[in-house]
Amino acid sequence: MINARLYLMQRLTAIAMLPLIITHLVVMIYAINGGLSAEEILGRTQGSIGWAVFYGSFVLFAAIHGAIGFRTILYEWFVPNITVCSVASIALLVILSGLGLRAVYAVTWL
Amino acid sequence: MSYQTITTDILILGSGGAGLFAALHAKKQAPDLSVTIAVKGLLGKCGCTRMVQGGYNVALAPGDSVERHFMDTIEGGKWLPHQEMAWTLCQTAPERIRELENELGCFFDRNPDGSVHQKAFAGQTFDRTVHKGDLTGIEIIGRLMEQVHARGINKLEEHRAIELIVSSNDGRIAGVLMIDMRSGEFVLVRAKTVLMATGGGPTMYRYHTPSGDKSMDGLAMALRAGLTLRDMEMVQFHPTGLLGGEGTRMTGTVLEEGLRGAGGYLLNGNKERFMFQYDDRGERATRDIVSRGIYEEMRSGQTSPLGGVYISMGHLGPDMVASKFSGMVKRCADCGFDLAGGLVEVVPTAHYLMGGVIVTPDTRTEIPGLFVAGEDAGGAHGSNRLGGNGVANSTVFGGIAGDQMAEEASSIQHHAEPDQHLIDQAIERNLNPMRLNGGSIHEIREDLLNTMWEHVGVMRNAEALSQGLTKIRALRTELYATGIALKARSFNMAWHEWLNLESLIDTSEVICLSALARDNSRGAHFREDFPEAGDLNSSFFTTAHQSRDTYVINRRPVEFSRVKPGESLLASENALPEEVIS
Amino acid sequence: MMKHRSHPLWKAFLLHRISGLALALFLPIHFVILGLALEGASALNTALAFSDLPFVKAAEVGLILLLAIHLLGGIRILILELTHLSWDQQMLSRSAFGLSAIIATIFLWSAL
Amino acid sequence: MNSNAKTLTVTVDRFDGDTHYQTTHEVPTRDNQTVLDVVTWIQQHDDPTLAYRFACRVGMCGSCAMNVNGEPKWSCRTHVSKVVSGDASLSIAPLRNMPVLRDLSVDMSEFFDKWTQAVGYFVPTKTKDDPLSEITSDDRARAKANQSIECINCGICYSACDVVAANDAYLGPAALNRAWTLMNDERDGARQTRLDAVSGDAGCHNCHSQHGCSTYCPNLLAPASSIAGLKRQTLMNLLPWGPSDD
Ligand SMILES: Cc1cc2nc3c(=O)[nH]c(=O)nc-3n(C[C@H](O)[C@H](O)[C@H](O)COP(=O)(O)OP(=O)(O)OC[C@H]3O[C@@H](n4cnc5c(N)ncnc54)[C@H](O)[C@@H]3O)c2cc1C
Ligand code: HEM
Ligand code: SF4
Ligand code: F3S
Ligand code: FES
Repeated sequence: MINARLYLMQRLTAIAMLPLIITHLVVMIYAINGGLSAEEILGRTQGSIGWAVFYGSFVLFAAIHGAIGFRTILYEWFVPNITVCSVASIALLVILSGLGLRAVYAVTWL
Repeated sequence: MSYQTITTDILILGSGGAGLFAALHAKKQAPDLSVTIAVKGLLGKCGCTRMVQGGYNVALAPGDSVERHFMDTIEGGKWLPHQEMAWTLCQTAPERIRELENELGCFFDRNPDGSVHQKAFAGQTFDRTVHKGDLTGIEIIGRLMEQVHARGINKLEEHRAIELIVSSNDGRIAGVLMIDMRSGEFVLVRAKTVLMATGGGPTMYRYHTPSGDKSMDGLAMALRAGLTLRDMEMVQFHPTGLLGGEGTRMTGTVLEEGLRGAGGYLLNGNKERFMFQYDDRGERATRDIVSRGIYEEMRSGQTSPLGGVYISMGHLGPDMVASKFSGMVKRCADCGFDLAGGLVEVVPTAHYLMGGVIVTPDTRTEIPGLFVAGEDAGGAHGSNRLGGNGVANSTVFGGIAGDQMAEEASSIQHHAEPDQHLIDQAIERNLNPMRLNGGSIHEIREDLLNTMWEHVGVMRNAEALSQGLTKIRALRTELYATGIALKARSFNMAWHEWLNLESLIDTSEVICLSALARDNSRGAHFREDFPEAGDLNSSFFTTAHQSRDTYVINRRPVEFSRVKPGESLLASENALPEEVIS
Repeated sequence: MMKHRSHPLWKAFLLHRISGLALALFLPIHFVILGLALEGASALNTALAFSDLPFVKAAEVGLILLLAIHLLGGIRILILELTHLSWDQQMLSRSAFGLSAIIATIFLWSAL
Repeated sequence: MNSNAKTLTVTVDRFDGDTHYQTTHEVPTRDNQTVLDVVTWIQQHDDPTLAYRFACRVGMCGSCAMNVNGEPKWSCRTHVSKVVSGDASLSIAPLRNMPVLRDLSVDMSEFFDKWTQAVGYFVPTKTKDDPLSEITSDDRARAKANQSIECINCGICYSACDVVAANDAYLGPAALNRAWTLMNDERDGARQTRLDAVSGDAGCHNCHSQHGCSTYCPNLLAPASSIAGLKRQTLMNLLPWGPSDD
């Protein structure tokens, strides 16, 4: 099911996400104080290449990491067929990175 | 009755140290021949080699020598060993240890300087026992087993050998008849050469240490095939078997020798030490003496509640005991006993059978193509086996058998024609309990175990032995009138219990007869009516073979082919020190 | 019958898996909402206003809890697998869970 | 255990080759009684059709493992008083994750096939004509090998692992534990081959550190740690800068 390469990718992306998620969480705690508004979010992020790279890489890491994990769970708990699981996980990868990058584009570019 | 036929080149019965070693050697020698192991349990997961705790005797260290190991073996066996076998054992052991370590992957405990650690074991003049903690057997069989699994050797697991089948033309071995215990079907495995390595196993005593799969099937088959056995009166008792009462399989399992060596006390029912009444060394006397001491105490009624004596370690400090004997303490704790601080009830327990089939030092028997090695073969130990010589014996001779079988099988064109009459007869005999009305074989078994313990046990005399003989014969009659209620043959444990019992009764009778025939006391065999060892120079060993329906016991003189009583192969010393347990 | 699962580390595994799965399934929704910014701040605001509803809030706090659980539990696994530190895994998983609860509480606090 | 109880109610999961069913037995209690003794009593006195397996009786052969109250145990060394609940009942079933042959006897052949697949056997670099390797008693790699060596191939860890249950191909904790032991054996000549064998689709990376293996191993081995060791070592192979595994 999982071989060394997939394993490595899952662990590397997990490690890479650590600082990203922690930063995100801290910022969110800070931001959430007083309620979240679109203007606030966008005001902070729009036009910032830094945030674009930050969230862009997060999206890709999360997509890879999540897709590999999803594939395993699907196989072990639901569909014990490697091809089906791989296709589904690639679909998740595409959806996550597609929607994610679109969101990053939306909040940082306009 | 129909049966299935399987054909192989080399067939091995049993997967202990002897069987597995033979398979590996045979496959290595003749990779193109098919090698098949048939075993009563799962491959490598049954038999006694796995249960070896103490270790493996081998002359490796500077100062030790094959000669010294040999002299200890001869002295320990009270001049009864077959000297060429004992010599082969001692001489080949170093090579086997190197093979186990370098080729098969065993790893034995080391000294700080990187050399292999060798500990002291009872009755030896040199610390020569190689070991892996106190689980040496697991290391040895674990490694052998995984090699066998990896090397394309055929397995017939849960196959019970029931009859050696020879050819009607020339008496050569033609194969072995078995029961596939899972399906209950009969299977004839035809082979060019056969090794019998079913490991003896004196489990016909109330208290015994060997694994539950061993029931002397091999020796019973050998008797029926007309082979001659030797030294059958020589049953070694271990002094400290766990006593857990009736209805538990824990009873009889061994508590290690080292406990007494480390200073453990044996206490009788009054909680008093008693061993100094029997020997100056107290609890540290040799196995046979301690066993007899305990037996005396039990006979005089000074027993613990379950009828044995106590072993007590607490005075050495429970923490020290728990750390030094952690495996043993945990085992006892799992089963509800406090070995480190409390009293544990113990009893002498039948441990090893020195007797077995007469073979040549290259494991050949009177039947061409049939080889015997390990505990099934007699001769190497004489009247007593040194602790640590058991596994050396099975691995040394198993390997030799493998080489011999490969060589012989390679030179044979065609399989011998099995004697159909023998097959039919054997199937009939084994189906007999199925035809009779079901009865309680359990009680027959209990009777046999008690009879052997009471009449043919630690201490013997003519009267008790003759009574024992009568009882054993009566039990055979009873067995043959008692059937198995459960008629389905697949996974029928009751049927196999019946067959076990048949083998045990046959061999019990032989043990009893041989004990009657030895009118002196040597090693494990102690006659209260003949307590002296007798003249060493005219030492004899007993032989037993079946002739029609009776067992014939004879004596043959021991051949002192290498050393005579009073002499030694060791230049500097003539007499060896008394055995001591360290 | 499934008593072999009744030890703390199996539960830690289960929690890690459920949280990871929930995250993987929630993230697309999160991204869709943020993507609404493409249609202008007002659309995003409408969506975010939705998040003022109590049950949505609860769900969000739950999600933060899951994220914290997964993150801290993940750190535990990384320590176990990739380092030689032989820390007590049961202790680690309990602490990870405890800490996650604290983080989620802080979030709840801030969000109120 | 309820000391007043004279009998124990034992439920056994049975399989006769076609159908699965359960039987219930009233077994007399004794002071010294293991789960193996209970099973033996049932077979000898109540139901001769019951099939089970044992050999050594002392925790060395690993033949007697079964599920006791839902947990995999060696039956010969499990005292009844340690597993019986207040209502003096006991449930016994075969090990999981191996095909049941009959009642409590399972087919272990796949378990051992995987052992071989994981190259769980020594590959020599020397012969019997060479002297024994000199390895000091404080050798670090050896100390690590020793930690995982005393395996009795009982299959308990294999039975406790839900990844094995979910993924037929997964080599499982016992075989991987053995592979790790050999990776620490400096005398072995096939370490790269073995590393490849345990890094494939069925290999160590499928383990989710559930720790059922280490929790239930009756010999107190820690296959989970061994598997983590394998994971580190394979990573090292992939990454030149990976964590060192000295
Ligand atoms: C508890 C214990 C501790 C011991 N400690 C030591 C020690 O420290 N040092 C030492 O040197 N020796 C020790 N011994 C003795 C040693 O274990 C034996 O001498 C040796 O292992 C015998 O090896 P074997 O290969 O002949 O037989 P075993 O290892 O007993 O194997 C016999 C095999 O034959 C199979 N078999 C039996 N009947 C049949 C049948 N009808 N058909 C097919 N297969 C069959 C069995 O299932 C088994 O696989 C100990 C013995 C015991 C019981
Ligand atoms: C820094 C943050 C994260 C860390 C440290 C982390 C760590 C890990 C680790 C170590 C695993 C492997 C568990 C195993 O094999 O049993 C894993 C699995 C998984 N992760 Fe993450 N992860 C993080 C973030 C995420 C995110 C954001 C998602 C959502 C997409 C996610 C989804 C998953 C999934 C679905 C699995 C599979 C779970 C399983 O197989 O049981 N993780 N994570
Ligand atoms: S690792 Fe432990 S549980 Fe697994 S097979 Fe070996 S002894 Fe049994
Ligand atoms: S139980 Fe299974 S998941 Fe891993 S830690 Fe043990 S192998
Ligand atoms: S019977 Fe050998 S381990 Fe239980």
